[in-house]
Amino acid sequence: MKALAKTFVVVWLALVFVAAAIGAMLELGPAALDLRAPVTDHLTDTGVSHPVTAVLLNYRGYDTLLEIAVLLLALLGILAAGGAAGSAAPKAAHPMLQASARLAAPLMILVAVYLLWAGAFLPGGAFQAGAVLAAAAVLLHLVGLTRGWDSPRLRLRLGLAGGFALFLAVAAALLTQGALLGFPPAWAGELIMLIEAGLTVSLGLILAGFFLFLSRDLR
Amino acid sequence: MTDALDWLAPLVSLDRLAWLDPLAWLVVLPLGWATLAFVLGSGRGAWAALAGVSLQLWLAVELAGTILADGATPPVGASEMAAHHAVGGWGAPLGIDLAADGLSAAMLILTQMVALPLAVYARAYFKAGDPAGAWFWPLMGFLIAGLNALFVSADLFNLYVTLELVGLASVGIVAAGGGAQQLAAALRYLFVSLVGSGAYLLGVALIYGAYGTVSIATLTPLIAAEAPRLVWLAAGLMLVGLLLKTALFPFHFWLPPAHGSAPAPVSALLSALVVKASFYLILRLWIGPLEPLLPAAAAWLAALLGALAIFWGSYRAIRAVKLKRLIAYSTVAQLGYLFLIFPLLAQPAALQAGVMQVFAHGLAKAGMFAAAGVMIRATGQDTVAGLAGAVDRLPVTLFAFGLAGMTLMGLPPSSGFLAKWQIIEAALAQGYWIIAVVALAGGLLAALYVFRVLRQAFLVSGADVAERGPVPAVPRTLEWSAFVLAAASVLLGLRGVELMRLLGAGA
Amino acid sequence: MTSGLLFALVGVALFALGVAGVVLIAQLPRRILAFNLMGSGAFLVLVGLAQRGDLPDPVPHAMVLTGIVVAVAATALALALVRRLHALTGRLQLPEDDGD
Amino acid sequence: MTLGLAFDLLLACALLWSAWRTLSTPRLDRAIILFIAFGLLMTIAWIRLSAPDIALAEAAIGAGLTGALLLDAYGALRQRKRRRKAS
Repeated sequence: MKALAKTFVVVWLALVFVAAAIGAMLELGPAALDLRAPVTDHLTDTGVSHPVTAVLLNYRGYDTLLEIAVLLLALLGILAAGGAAGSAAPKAAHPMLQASARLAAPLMILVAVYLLWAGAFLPGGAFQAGAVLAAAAVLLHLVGLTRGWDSPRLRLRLGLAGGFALFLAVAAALLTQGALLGFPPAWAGELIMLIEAGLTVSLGLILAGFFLFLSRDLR
Repeated sequence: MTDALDWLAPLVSLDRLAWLDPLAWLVVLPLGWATLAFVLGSGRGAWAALAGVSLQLWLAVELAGTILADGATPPVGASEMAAHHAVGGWGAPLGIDLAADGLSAAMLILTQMVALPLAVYARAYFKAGDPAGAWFWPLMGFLIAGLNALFVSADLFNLYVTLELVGLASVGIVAAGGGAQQLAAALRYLFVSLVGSGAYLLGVALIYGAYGTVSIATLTPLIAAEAPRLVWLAAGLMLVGLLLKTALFPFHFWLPPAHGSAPAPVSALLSALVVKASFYLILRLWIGPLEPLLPAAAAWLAALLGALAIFWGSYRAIRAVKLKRLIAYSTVAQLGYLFLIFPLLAQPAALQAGVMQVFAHGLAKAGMFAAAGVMIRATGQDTVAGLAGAVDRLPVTLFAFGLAGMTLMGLPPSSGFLAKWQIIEAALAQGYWIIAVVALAGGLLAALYVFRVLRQAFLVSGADVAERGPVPAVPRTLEWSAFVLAAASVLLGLRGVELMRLLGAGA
Repeated sequence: MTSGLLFALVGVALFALGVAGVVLIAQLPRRILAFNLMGSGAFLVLVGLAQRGDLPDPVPHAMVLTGIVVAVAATALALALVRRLHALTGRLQLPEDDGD
Repeated sequence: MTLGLAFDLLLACALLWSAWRTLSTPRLDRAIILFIAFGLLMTIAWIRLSAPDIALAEAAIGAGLTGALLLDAYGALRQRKRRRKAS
């Protein structure tokens, strides 16, 4: 009975909210400010020519810095939540599958490098590239070519945190020169590419870690 | 000779160290030592944390000093803030701005002030190889970084990211190395946290849609000039989401299990600081950009919920069987006080009272949870009944618990007294005697649950203690860091003037 | 009506559906799905409402990219906790909290 | 009514329907598949909103990675349940 009342109240509230929001949205006039013009006006100073990448890594690069911290934090939470030690020994898949995975993995790394490079002027960038790298690592694990990760050794920890550490180091170095993440226009392109390259590797490892650390409890 | 020492001058004076902008470094430093602690590996990084938090405390005090020294400081809540840093050099609305006024500076000082003794405490609490402490230091680092980032951000979307940083870090340390009960508490907390920040995010999305910017300083005059209906909806979404995270009655259901089942240093961090972060944001929006939208009824609704929180939280604390549950329910009650100030905000004294209560409760509750951790270690059980006769073995800890209790009850000369007295004074000055009555009643109820614990420890004979076998030794560091926190909560009452000045700066 | 406004309206409905799901559904993996629907709804509003005049705006695009990454981080953490809870208790629901 | 808007309306209905079914379908594995389908529909929506960056991220992370995480978790849960029954 109580559950039914709760359902009724929640559904009713949700419907009222949707109706009110839709009504308010339909009568909304034009926005007071338009950031499209300033984004394009300063684009030459950002070091990249793709506006979304410029916002993501230069204008609002601070959001992105904290967002990578969130990702690293989620991985830390997964590690801290624990589970039985000892990595899962994966079942070896059919040799044909293994062979095709062996073939696909380097191709996926190539795709990741392309996505990273293209991000400067086309849709793409570190996140998409990192996701492809992670997919390659997970694929190798699924066909039984690599083991799940148990507790991260120093080298893996460096890889997981390296991209973020590099980003933070660049941000701090620029802070001593004036502003946090205040890229000088002459160097912005190179610095952003450096940060994105570091992030791609670390993001690939972190996203892969979401699977490979969890395979611990899969025995 | 003086020339030879000239090079030292920039290291001493912040004014000449333009690159040492405390706003940005207060975020960069904890992120840095958190990453270092992660790379160092499981269970390591305590020293990095201690050094980092000490430096941050110095930076926060410096920041407060610059704000106080600046005579022409605009009042708290104005869109123009005393300290300011344009990230990326762009400036709002294109870039993200960091900004701080007296309110942010006060929150920053409290955060580092609570974190430092707790770091000392946690180092002694988590023995080597304890799974709950394996990744405590990097998690704590990210938590502190998130809190600091939240207190200095002047951008609504950036604030969303900091909220998520704080939320996920808190869930991570609650879950760390835990059993089923702790995991369940962490999950419940996670869902609440995600729904809360989700509602906040939708509010931000609607605001961006309506005005085309998320910079608080840019938005404030725009909202004051014209607010379409959608913006009211956005304000409601943001505030409800944040209230959920602050655990205001009736959204408090997740707090007692989360704060009650985590290890003691974690409970202390969560109760003292994390719930205050979302409260700070509510206050910041309430006296800032959303001010023109909020009718008096909204302030009274907040105060009503605050009053209900005081009564319900105290009632549950008085009846609690477990010691940490008792303290967690006391947090629910003490958070209620923070919302009593909303109908009084016309007077600057109300804001001062609210922040004083944030400090009083932050320090006292951190001390109380730390003391409870010692008691649980020493008695081997998390119950009030198990404390019988504890006074013989843990005099320092019980003294600490008593001091913290004094602050919660609001006895002079503690900071809790100062906070409650100011609330009552502001209420009576504006003719709202009902708020004064609630504040007084809350103090009496707090006395009931604090004395319940003390009575058990002091007056009930611990005759059965011998039967439980040898008593485990508790490191002295634990007892004394709990004591430092509790004593600070009382002593702050004697030094409250500086804090008041910080909040009244320019007003 | 432009595509931007239309998808913003859909976003509001998705958000409400997601929140209702998180609040009402007891099965934990399903609640994680609901949370993701809620997030997608908010993202659609952020982008859609900003370009109700049909001109794309790169600022909310970047914000949504940030938001998607935060959402996947939260999802991964939530799933890890659910799996751990299931390993310990064999259940996919939160045990009732007795409040004490 | 233009062809583009008609397509958008169809897409909007498909989004809402798949979201609803994700939460209401009784079987968990079905729900996860429906959620992945929802993610792919979102990808199309992002393309319609001229946001190719988000479309890429949604396909790779939103639908791809999240979907894979969910399926992985589902597999692990089922395996454990089966083992629990066997012992």
